[in-house]
This record gives sequence, C-alpha cells and structure tokens, in this order.
Amino acid sequence: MENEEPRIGVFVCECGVNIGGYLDTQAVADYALTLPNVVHTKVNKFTCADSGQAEIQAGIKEHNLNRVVVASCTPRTHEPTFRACCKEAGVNPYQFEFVNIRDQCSWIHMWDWEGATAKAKDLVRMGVARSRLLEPLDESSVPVDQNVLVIGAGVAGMQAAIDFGDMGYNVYLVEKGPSIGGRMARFDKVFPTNDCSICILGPKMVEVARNKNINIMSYSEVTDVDGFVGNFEVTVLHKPRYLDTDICTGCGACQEVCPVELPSEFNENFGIRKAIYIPFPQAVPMRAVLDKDNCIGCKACEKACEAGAIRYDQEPIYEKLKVGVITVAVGMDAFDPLPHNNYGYGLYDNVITTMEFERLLNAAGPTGGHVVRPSDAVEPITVGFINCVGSRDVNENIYCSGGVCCMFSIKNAQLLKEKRPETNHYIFYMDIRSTMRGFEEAYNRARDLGVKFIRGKPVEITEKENGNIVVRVEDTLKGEIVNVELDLLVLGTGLVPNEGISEMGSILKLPRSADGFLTELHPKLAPVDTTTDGVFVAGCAAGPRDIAYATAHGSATAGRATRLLSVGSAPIMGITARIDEDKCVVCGVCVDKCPYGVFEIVGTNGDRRINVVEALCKGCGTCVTACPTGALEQSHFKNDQVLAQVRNVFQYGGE
Amino acid sequence: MDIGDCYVGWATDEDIRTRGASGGLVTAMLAAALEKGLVEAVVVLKKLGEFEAVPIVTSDPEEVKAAAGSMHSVPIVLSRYLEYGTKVALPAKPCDARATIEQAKRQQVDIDTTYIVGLNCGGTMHPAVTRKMLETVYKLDPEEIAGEEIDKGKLIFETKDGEEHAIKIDELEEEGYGRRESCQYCEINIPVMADLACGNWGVIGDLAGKGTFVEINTEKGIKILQNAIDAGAVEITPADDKGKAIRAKVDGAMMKVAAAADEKYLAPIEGSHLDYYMNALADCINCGACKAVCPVCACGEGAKCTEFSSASDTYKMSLFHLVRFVHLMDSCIGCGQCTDVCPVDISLTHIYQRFARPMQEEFEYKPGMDMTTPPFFGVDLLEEGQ
Amino acid sequence: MAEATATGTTSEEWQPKIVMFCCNWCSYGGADSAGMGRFQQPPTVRVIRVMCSGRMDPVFILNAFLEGADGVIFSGCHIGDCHYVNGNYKATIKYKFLKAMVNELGLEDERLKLDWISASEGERYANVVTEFTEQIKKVGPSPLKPEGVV
Amino acid sequence: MNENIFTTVCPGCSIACGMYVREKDDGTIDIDWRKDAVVNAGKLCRFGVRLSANLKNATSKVDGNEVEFSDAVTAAGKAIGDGAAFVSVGNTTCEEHLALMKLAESKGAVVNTGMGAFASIPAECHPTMGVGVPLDAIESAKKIVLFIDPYEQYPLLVRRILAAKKNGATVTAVGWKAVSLADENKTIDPANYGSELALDSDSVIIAEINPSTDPDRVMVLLNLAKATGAAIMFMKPFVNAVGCDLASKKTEQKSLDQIIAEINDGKIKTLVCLDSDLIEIMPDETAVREALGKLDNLIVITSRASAIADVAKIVVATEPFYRKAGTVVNAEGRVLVGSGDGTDGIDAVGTLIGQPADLFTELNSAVLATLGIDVVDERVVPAYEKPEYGAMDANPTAEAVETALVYAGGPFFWNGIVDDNDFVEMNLDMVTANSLLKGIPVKLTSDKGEVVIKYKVSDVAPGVVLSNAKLPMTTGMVTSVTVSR
Repeated sequence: MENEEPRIGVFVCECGVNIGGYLDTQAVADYALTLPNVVHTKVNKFTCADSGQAEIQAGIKEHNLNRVVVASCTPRTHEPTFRACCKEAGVNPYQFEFVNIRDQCSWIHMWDWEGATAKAKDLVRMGVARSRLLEPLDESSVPVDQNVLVIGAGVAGMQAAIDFGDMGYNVYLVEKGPSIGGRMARFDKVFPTNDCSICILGPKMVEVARNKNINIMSYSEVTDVDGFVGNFEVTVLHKPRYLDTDICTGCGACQEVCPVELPSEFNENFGIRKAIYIPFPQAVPMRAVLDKDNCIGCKACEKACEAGAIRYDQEPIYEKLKVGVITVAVGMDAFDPLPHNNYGYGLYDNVITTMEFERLLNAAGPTGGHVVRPSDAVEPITVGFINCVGSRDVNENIYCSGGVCCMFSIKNAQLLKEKRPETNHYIFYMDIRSTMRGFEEAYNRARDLGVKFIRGKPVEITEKENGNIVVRVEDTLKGEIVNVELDLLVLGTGLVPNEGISEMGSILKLPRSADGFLTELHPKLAPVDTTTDGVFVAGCAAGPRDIAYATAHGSATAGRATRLLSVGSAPIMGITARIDEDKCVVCGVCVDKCPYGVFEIVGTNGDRRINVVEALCKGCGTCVTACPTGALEQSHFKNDQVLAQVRNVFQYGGE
Repeated sequence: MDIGDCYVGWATDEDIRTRGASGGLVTAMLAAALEKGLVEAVVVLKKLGEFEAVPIVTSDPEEVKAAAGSMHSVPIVLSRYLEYGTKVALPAKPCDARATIEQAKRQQVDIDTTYIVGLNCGGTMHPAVTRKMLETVYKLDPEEIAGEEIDKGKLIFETKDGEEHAIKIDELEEEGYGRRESCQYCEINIPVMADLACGNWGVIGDLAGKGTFVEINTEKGIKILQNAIDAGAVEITPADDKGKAIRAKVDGAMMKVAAAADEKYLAPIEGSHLDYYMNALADCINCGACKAVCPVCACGEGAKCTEFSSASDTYKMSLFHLVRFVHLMDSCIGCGQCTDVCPVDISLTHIYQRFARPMQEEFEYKPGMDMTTPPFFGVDLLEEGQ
Repeated sequence: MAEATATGTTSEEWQPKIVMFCCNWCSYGGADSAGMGRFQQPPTVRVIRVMCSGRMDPVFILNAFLEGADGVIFSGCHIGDCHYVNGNYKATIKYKFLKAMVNELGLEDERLKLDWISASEGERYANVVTEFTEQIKKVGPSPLKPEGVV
Repeated sequence: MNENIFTTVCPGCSIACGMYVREKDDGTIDIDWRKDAVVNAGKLCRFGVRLSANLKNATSKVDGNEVEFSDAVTAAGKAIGDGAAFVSVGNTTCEEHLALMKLAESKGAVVNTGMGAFASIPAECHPTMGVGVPLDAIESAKKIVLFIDPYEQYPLLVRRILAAKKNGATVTAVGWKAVSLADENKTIDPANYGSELALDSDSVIIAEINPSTDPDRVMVLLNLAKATGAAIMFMKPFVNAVGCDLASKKTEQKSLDQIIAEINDGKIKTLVCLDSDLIEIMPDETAVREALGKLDNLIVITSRASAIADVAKIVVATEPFYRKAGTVVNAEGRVLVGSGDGTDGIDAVGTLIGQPADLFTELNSAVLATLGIDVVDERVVPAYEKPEYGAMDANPTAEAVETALVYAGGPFFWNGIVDDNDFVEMNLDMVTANSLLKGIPVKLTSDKGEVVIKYKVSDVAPGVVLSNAKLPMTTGMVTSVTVSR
C-alpha cells in the first residue's frame, strides 16, 4: 500500500454559497487537476451531505483513488465524517487530507474574490503535496483492566462508585478524609427543596458501604499514577488511624475518655472534637481515628476500648492497584475570606461564612441547631448575607460559582426565618442567579417570607461596640446609599479549586484552566472526559457545581468509562511518535522532553536503544521537534509531510 | 586527597620522566590506569611529524608511554572512536574536555566510565600555518624544529641544534600566523571541567620543568591519580601557595589576551548581516566536513540539518547551515574544528560563535563546563517560567 | 511586480505571503472562529496545522523563510492552557532561539512572530493577521525570497 | 581495541589530497584530516569526507565465483594472451601501472591511459598537457581563466582561487554555468579566446583533460597559452592520471572510444583493465556494456568493487588504495607516497611475467628515474621539462545543441557514485517555459530514453541542462534532450 503510486482525488465544496459565493470553486478544482498525482477532481454543492459523500465514494471507485483531499470547512468538525466516508470506500482514513477553504478562506475574504481564489489554490496545492506523502495508519488498541478507581468520595464520587459497582465492576473508592460523604455531609438542608442533607445523603453513604463491588479506602490518598488507558498502576497511601478498623466498632468510648480537646473541622471549627474521634455521627466507615499530632499518649483510649482496637505503632501503608479507568472527583473548597479579611471576616467576631452558618443551623451541629452569634452567643435578630464573596471579583476569582452561593444565602435566610419568624434578613447581591429548576421558586418563597434583597456590593463593614455589624452599601435599584445594622453577617463564599487539585493534576497529567479547576476535554461535547484517555472528571473538580449537577456528572463518568470497560479494549490514535532505530543515536533528548513519559533508554553500551510506549503518547509531537537526528517521527505529522506543505506555499510563475 | 587539592607530580620511571613533558606525570598516570585495569583503553596522541598528532585508541601501555603530547593535536571526538560505556582515559585540552562532556550529555559517552585528564592549553596551531610561519617569519626550516613552547607572550621554537628562536605571539598573530583564531579568543586555559587539571604553570623552584602541576576536580580525578600512586608509577608533593598564585596569574594573563582577541575578531558586523552571512557561505560545496568533525553533534549521517537540505535546493542560503546555526547556538564550544576542515576556508567557528555567544549569555549557559542540559533541550527552565 | 499575482489581488499593491503554524487545539480553532465570526482579513496567510505549538520545529520556520515567506507566525494555546501540559513553554524556548537566530542573520525582526491565540479569540486572530500583514508590507519582500517564486 | 592509521591520498581526482585512513580491528575504515598535507592542508571535498561510504573493496572472482587471490591470478595468466588490450587510466600507483606495462610488453602490447587527447596531439605538447603548475602558483597569479567549474569538478581548487583573489587576481570563468567566485562569467567562441581574454605571463589557465575531451579544444587552449605566455594547467579526473601518463609517455595511445570501437569490430577479444571502470568513466553506459559483452575475456585488476568488476570474467582484487605501496603524481606534478606497503597488484603481475617478488623495488626506482628524482619529498615539486611546441590549427566541434544535457564530471561522476548529486540544473527561463512545478521532478527525454529527476534553478547557460550524475539516457558528454513536466 505505502509505496503504491498516489492517486489523489480532490473534492472542492461550495458549501452552498458559503464557499461558492466568495471564490471560484471550479477554478480551484481545475487547478488541482494540473497537480501531479491528482487524477480526479469534483466540485460538490455540499461535500459533507450524503450526496457529496456519495460523490467521493464514486470517485474512489471509478478512479481507483488511494488518497482523498477535501477542500471545504474545518477538520475540527468534519474530519471524522470524511475519514469514515473514505474508510467505507476502502481508502485508509489517514490518507484523507482536509483543506480548510471556508472558515479560513471564503468567510474571511468575502470581498476579495481573486485573492480568496488564489489562496484556495495555494491551500489545495499544499494539501495535495501533503496528501502525496500521507501513510496509511491503523488505530491499534490496548486491553482494559476491569477494575475502577474513583478518587474522592463526595457525592459525585459516591454516585460514580455506585454506578460502576451496580454495573458489576470492582471499584476502589479512595477518600482522603476519615469518612466518605464529602461536603454534602456538612450541610444542614439543601436547596431548592430544603430537604435535610444528611437524611438524603446518609442512605447513599450506606448504599456505598453495602455495595459489595465497592472497596472504600477512607483516610487514604492517591500518591502516584503510572501507565495509560486501560492499564493504570495506582499507588494508594493508607494513612494510619492508629487503630484496627476490623475490630473497632465505632462505639465512641475512646472519644469520651480522651482528655485532648480540639476545634472540630467537621463543624467548621465551631465546637470541639477529641484527639481520638468519630468524624461525625453518620460517618462511613463508622470508625474512630486518632490524630497522632495532637495525641498526648496518655493511653486513656486504649484502656477504654473494650474491643482493644487501638494500635499506637501503626505505620502508613502504600498499596499498588491496577485499574483500567479513573474517575477524578476531588471536589472543591469554599473560598477562604481570612487572608484578605474580606468584609471584616477575621476582624469582627460576628462575620461568619455560609459553611459556618450551615453548622450552626444544623440540629446535629455544635449548638444543637441554635444559630448564635460568636461574640456573645446571643441568637441574632437581624442577619445579613453577602453574595459573591470571592466570586465575580477581579481581586479574587472572576468566575461565578454557578449560582451555588446565591441559593445558599436564599436557603439559609429562609430556614432561619422559618425557624424564628421574629428574625429579619437582608441579602446583598449583585445578581440573583437562580437558573436551575426550582431555584426561582425558592427565591420567590424567600421574598414572600420577607427576606429583603438589596442589590449592591457592600463598600464598607464596621463593627459597633455591642458587636453589631454595620454594612454600608449602595442600593443600586433605589440608587441610594444605605447603612444596615446587623447582629450577624454571613458571607456567601464562592467555590474554589480543592487545594490538592494541582497535585492531582500533575499526577494524572491533566491540564488546568485559568480558574484553577481541571479542564475537561470539551466544555460542551465532552464535559466529563479529559485529555488523558481513561481518566474522567466529575463534580466540582471541574468547576463550581451544585449537588444535582455533581451527581449527574458522577453517573456520566461511569457511563463514559463503561464504553471502555464493557468493550474491554481502548483504541490508540494513530498520530503517535514512532522511532527509526537505524537513525537514532540514543542521545536521550526525547526522554525528558515528553510530558507523558513515552520514552526510556533500555539496554547497555552498544545495544542501547530508545523504547517507545506508544499507548502513552498523546501525539503532541514535541519530541519530534527536539530530536536532532529526525529519527523520531510523529505519524501523520511527519517532518516531510509538514515540510511538503511549507515547500508548496510558493510556486514558480504563479500557477 | 580531596577535590580542590593541588599537587606537583612526576613519573617515577626515569625514561618517562625525561621524555614526557614536565616530568611525564600524565603519561605515567594513563599507562598506570591501563596496567591496573582502571580503564580498558587510553586515547593517545600519535605524533605523525613534528607538527601533527592524531588521537588513536590503544590498550597497550607501551604505546601510551611511547606517545607524547603535541601543541597541534586536534580536539578529540571520543564517540567517533569508542563504543559507549568503554572504560577509557584521555588527555584533554579544555576544548577536548568540553567536547567530551557535551557528548556525554548526548549519551554518546558515559561520563562515569571516562577519565578526563585535563591539560592546560594556551592555544594550538594549524600545521600548515606553522610551517609557513617558520619559513617566512622565523626563516627556519620546519624540518629542523625540535620543540616549541609559549612563554611570557612569546612563541619559542627550539631547533635541533639546541638554539631557541622566540617571537612575540601578538606580532605573529597580527600577520595572521600563530594560534588558530578560535584559540586566540578562547578564554579557558585551565581545564577546570576535567577530572584533573594538569600543566606546567605553577611548577617552580627545582621542580620547574621536572614536574606537573595537578589540580583535582572530581572523585574520578582522585581515583586515577591515586591509582597511579598505588601502582608506584607517580610521586606527588603538595603544591605550594606561591606556585598556585603563579598558575592563577598566568591564567589571568592569558584570559586578558583572549578578551582582546575577542574584541578584535568578534566585533559587531558592519552593514547588512544577511549579506555578510550569504557571502561567507557562498562558496560552500556541501561536503559535510564541518558536521562530521563537530564534537557537539551527536547525529550520524542522518540528521535534521542534512536530511531536509539538499544540494538541489534553490535557496539563497542552505538550510543545512541555518539548522546547524540553531543547533549550535547553545552548544558550540568554539573548538575550531569546522574551520580547520572547511575545504573552501569558511571561518565556520567564527560564524557559529557569532550566533552562539548571545544565546549562551542569555541563558547563562557555557557548554561543556558541566553536565547541565543545553537550554534548547531543557525542560526544567521552562518550569521556572510557569 | 510578480508578487501581485501571488495573491491574485487586482490592486497594484504588493501582497506579502505569510506562513502561519497553528496548534490544533487553540490557534487553529481561533482561525476557524475568525471565520465563524466573518472577521475579514487580508488573504496573505497560509495556515499549516500541527497538533501542538511544541511541534514547531525550527526547521519548518527556517525552511519557510528560505522558500520565500515574507513573514512567519507560529501560534499556540495561551500559557497554562496547553493541551499537552507544557508544549507551549517548549515552543517559547524555540522561539527565543529562532528570534536570536533571525536577528543575527539579519532578517528584519518583524518577520517572525509568536502569538498565543485561543480557540475563542476569532476577532483577535483576525487582528493579529491584519496587523502582521501591515507590518510586513512596511518592511517589504523578504531578502531571502528565491528568484521567480510567487 | 587498536587501530591502524594510514597516511594516504584521496583517490578522487588528480589533486590527490592528503588524508588519513583509520582502519579498525574489524576492517571498517573512517577518514581523518591530515592537516600537515601540503596539497590540501587536510581539507577534503565531499568525496574524500565520505570515502568510507564511497569506496567498497573488491573481491577476486572467476566466472562470477569468489576465489582466492592466487587462483584469480592464475586464471588471468591463462586468459591473457597475445593481442590482449590493456587500459589503466590512472586510478592506481605508478608502480602498478608500470607493472601492467611490463605485462603488456610481454604480450607485445601497450597500456592505454584512455586519454585520447594525448594520442592525437603532438608529443612535444604532452609534458604541458600532463603536468600543470604548482597550486601555490595559482594563488600568486594575477589573472585566472577557468574552463572548469571548480565547485563541481575540482572543489579543492576553490580555496586556491579564492586566495588568489585575496592577492588581487581577477577570475574569468568560461563555461556552462556561472561560477560564483568568478569576477566575470563568459561564454566565448573558442576562435575569440585570444581577444576576449586578455592574458599574459602572470595568468593561469585552468582546464581539464578527461577521456572524452575533444583534442581540438585542448589544442585551442595550448595555442592560447603559447600565444599569451600564460601558464596552463589541465586537471585530470583520476588521482594518478599524470603519473601514469608520464610512465606511459612515448607509447602509442588510444582513446576509450577507439578501444570500444575496436572491441565492436572484433579487433580486441581480450581486455585487461587496471582500476579502470569503463562503464563508469564513459557517458554512454549501455554502449560500453554492450561492447564489453562481446569480449572473450574481460580481466579486471582492481582495488574497489565497481560496475566493470561485476561483469568481468576474471577479477583480481588488490588491496584498497590506501594500503598500496608506491608513488602517485598529482596534477601539479607533485610526487606523493602513502604509508601503505601493499603490493598485491604488482605481485600478481610479477607472477604472470615470472618476475621475482621484489618487483616493487625495481619498479619504484624505475618510477623515480622517470621522474628524475632520488627521494620523494611531497613538499618539493620536481622540475619538469616542458619543451616549446608550435601553434596547431584546431577547430573544436561546436558543443551547443538546442537543448542539451551536459555533464560537469566530478569525482562522483567518474566513480559512478550517486550521492547528493542526484539532480540537474537549468535556468529559470527553462523552468517557466516548460511550466515545471517547484519541487516536482523534471522529465528529460533523449533518443535513447527518458529519465525523471529533481532539478535546481541556477545560472546555467540557456538551453543547457547541467548534471553531475550520469543518467541512463545519455549518449555522450553532451546529449540532446527535450524537457517536460
């Protein structure tokens, strides 16, 4: 096939008037026919339409074409279409060449018929020259291990794990905290329906625990991922709980006797926990964990533990797993207003964050569900909420946290109002983003309840001697400056990338967007896929999301991943790096150039050679550029293929 | 014995001590390395006439002892002679050492199995130029020359009748004789990048002329010297501070001279650079010698500079040269080989240096001085950028 | 002069020919977006698609100049957005080399440009092309252009 | 892990550049630059740089079967009878050439160097035609006229001419292609050489004599030199062409064309070639192959594997050139010796003529005697007698054809090696007139056939397609062709 004389067919698309209206498609086709190895040309009204594709396939049969050039729109949208079309007619899809004369020619030179036509001819000449050198490639494939790794056991990760498990795949669910459940476990109620968060999450957590295909690895972290799609080698660190989880019953006797009192992270540092503690009442697994850093070694817990589960000498354990696909659901953090003391947070006792408010509101929280203000533990009457704290703010994050904080504040105001009708509530907002189903209704309900909405970004926060907070804000609807005195101010903090996300990004070789969240393969058409084959992203790891959205994502990753798992093999694209061992001098430059670790030097002395792990290659071609000998080539973007285009930009005497 | 120590040493063997330069330390050390099996091979400079020596590979200690250095030896492209991983020791001028290190970076030489015995160098001379100079300036018959040395800015030839004939190097080089141009502006006289830095500078008192000053730069340096001592092949005594000072002084003086030559030869191009380079390369006959001798080029016959360039190109400049320029921008060590072998006398080293200097300065990268990755191939410095 | 017919423009004014290398993910997309948005620009640029700006081999650019290109642009994703982790950083280094090279060689500095254009920056793409074209018109045809090519 | 280093000269052309050949234990070779060489200061052209790739050693064969050297010699002894013809163009040492002459003598024949020009030009001209001027003399000339393309044909002349320009010389090139180092490039009717080129005794004319050179052109130039007092130097394509010519002087000579003709007429039945590959040397390869096919015996004594060795009945494979003992005389008349001590070729002939094994010593002193020197010193060019000669009337045949494929034969051409010379050159008008596409090979058609080959646009005379490589469809140094896309 490869060294058979090229027989090229060139199909020029009019795209209705999109191309035909701005340049001379017939002239382009006629010119193409004068080029060497071009044996057939045709102008199609719509090349991508059934009729157009039929004309391509007819051309292939009639003229026994072994290469096809289509001059039309852009490969970014239509390359798959035409490749499939060629394949059907027996032309290798990689011997199809796309020339972009619409998006990059007719549409941008609408008033220069001559210029556009001449340019189109040049582009076609370049394309034909490249096509002449294109080699047939077949997409090879690798087997896919049937085990699954889910990183992060928040609601998105849990949902993914459940779906994988239910479909019968063995799942390793790795959670860095001592219990699964994630953020949602800390919420009191969830918008827009205001049902009790833990009441709906609890059963899901139990469902996870019960699922025999799910292997929960709590208090554990993924420290390294090697390999490639279908064949990932994962290293998981099991942090010591300093007790035998098989024996521990989660009775809690240990935390009763433990003399060390510490602020409780679960309760946003309101209230206390002990040095040895059960994360929270509904924790899964229901096991204690000993915080060795703060343990004073009094051994009280050991005496108290009837099961005798305490193990002070436990060591961290590194476990190696083999998995075929990975779902990343490492979640997010709430924006921290402390460093910049946004709106007096950290300066004034009675300025708190939404998450803190959530815990105060929660019946199982530190105050038994009584919202009190920190300065004097008095229940506030007038409460204010500021939205977009750390979001839509050029000084912090420019992005909107997806309406999550808007709905937070609305929900919380509402809840307190319902609990204590005597309270007054102000919500300071820029815009209310109640976009999803039921959100607008929740907003209206809050209004009906008497929650006051003031459209404006507070400019000044002051504290009075009695601890009250005064918010100075321009009511942009009334167009007047108002000062509102509050007992308690709650900051609707936005969502920011999880602190661990950059590390996770580099472990999995996932790029991150400007906002710091992981980048999906395509924001619209591949929202849970990533640039690393076999790795999928769910929930807030890929941007601010609410619970419903995150849960849907969790399921979505399971669905996408199952494509690979159920088939049992994953395709490897053809445009990978190949090496010509005769030319290679084993200088090793490619080895550290490659971001994916495709290359390694193997053998000794005279027999040293570069080993290429094609399955790892993403086809960027950076190594090919670095290679001084030209021994490395990127299939389909070989040096001479690109140079053929470069060397056909110009021609003697015009045409 | 520690890195940084300085000694004066000499061969114990009477014959080597008297025949070899400065007490024959280097010769004895190399021979001992072979005899004791520290290395499998030694590269020696086989003298083929008074003005020319070429490197050859030998595993015969006798051949090592028989060979003696020469001012006219060409930089050594070790990988041309040896398979990767061969345990080898070689005497190396600073440019030889830098060349070897650059090859090690490109995995052509295993730095761990290569013992680089550095030799001080004040510059080398092209045999043809030397002969012409002797005939026209010194008015001597080249065949009558017995030896030569550089001392106090003078180039001194000793004739077989024992006479010494000295002329100021500056004067010679004014007239286009003397050292290779690249040597004239080379500012590295002491091979600090080699495992050992040997030479006669700083050998004073009654040891003068009978001993070699050696500075230890690496663990490998300690190994090969200690090996020779254990073998009883050499003796050493700590160098005194006066000697060290003198050595430094000589080095400093040479560097000043180099700086001056730099001003002279690499002064900014007047007028159109493009014309300058097009004229400079106009006579290129595409022989490929410049690449073949280039010690920092790891490529074989096939390379980007040659593969994509052809004598059939209808270009105003050859792609071969432009690609070479880029590839050498960070790596050219200015050894002068390309100029030496160019059949149409293009001063290639000069041209490469014009492209390389600014880049090497921008990246604060001096090729061949240590194992740092060349910027062009570097990834780590990218990360800094992030 | 001959170049006038190169781009077929009826105007007597000389039209340069510019070779532009675009990475598949961002800049090529940017070029497409320019089309989608109908952002008009002079027909001076011939785009060559590579997967990543890291694939941008100095050989390509030097060859483009020797072929007669009046200017060369190479373009990739904005720093930090590389589809291949850090291909565009590597491109930046090569650009440093090429820039220094082109300057020392005596080609006008204006003839070589590196620019980051994202897939969404159609209008910016058009501006880059238009401004670069104007810039090249000022410096005129490349002195490296071989005789007789258009 | 040891290697042998041979001091030798490059076998590429009559400049005879000094070089080293490194021979590893495993017999593989690599070249090195002999910077102390007086001829070239160690510099080499592409042919020399790539010598290890360009020269492959020969193997002894009889009727296509590999045999021992001695068996090949014996077989040759049987095959070479009276009436055999002998060719040695000068690709080997004077001694080997002399040895062959002894063999020829014993069969009542002579050894032909194949340089037809020598046959048809009066003997008193031969010294002038044979030995040129020292290369240093070129550097000190005031005016240089080139009838060759130094870049393509004799690259190591370029630096000499450039040096001359530095010293103030003006350079005029007369030829098919503009020579970039020339101050002026001209195409002149030979009749007007005298008038158009103002030459005097400070001028040097550099031309070439090769087996296909038209004697009349040589005479025109000899006349020109005589008339103006200019020094003249004829380069030769073979490393020891000069030495062999000196050795064979006064013997009747035949051009290669004559020899081929006589084979075709059946006059020659047995041909002995000493390092002379007619197939590669002569432009019309097919014609040569046909002729050679008609021989009863083709005996090839050669150090390198070559086209003619493949078709020969008997191949006597001698050691590679760099290993040979013996002398070589280059275009300036400089006598050179290498460090090799091989005498296979001579021993072979020794056995054939029943001479003692130390034939070499005898031949060597004979050579020195012919050259009029006692010891070889590469740094001294021996003085050569160059007798006066009378003006000759010459009318060179016009070479210009409407569209002609013309050869600039360099070392690669004469050795039939395709390297980076796989293209033809023509000017831009020819390209546009035939609407050739850039980067797409051109099709050349002659009566004999067609070839598709890369082309390059350069400053070549109108109507000329210049080639450095030999193409299968050629009929001579100049072939009429049509050019198409």
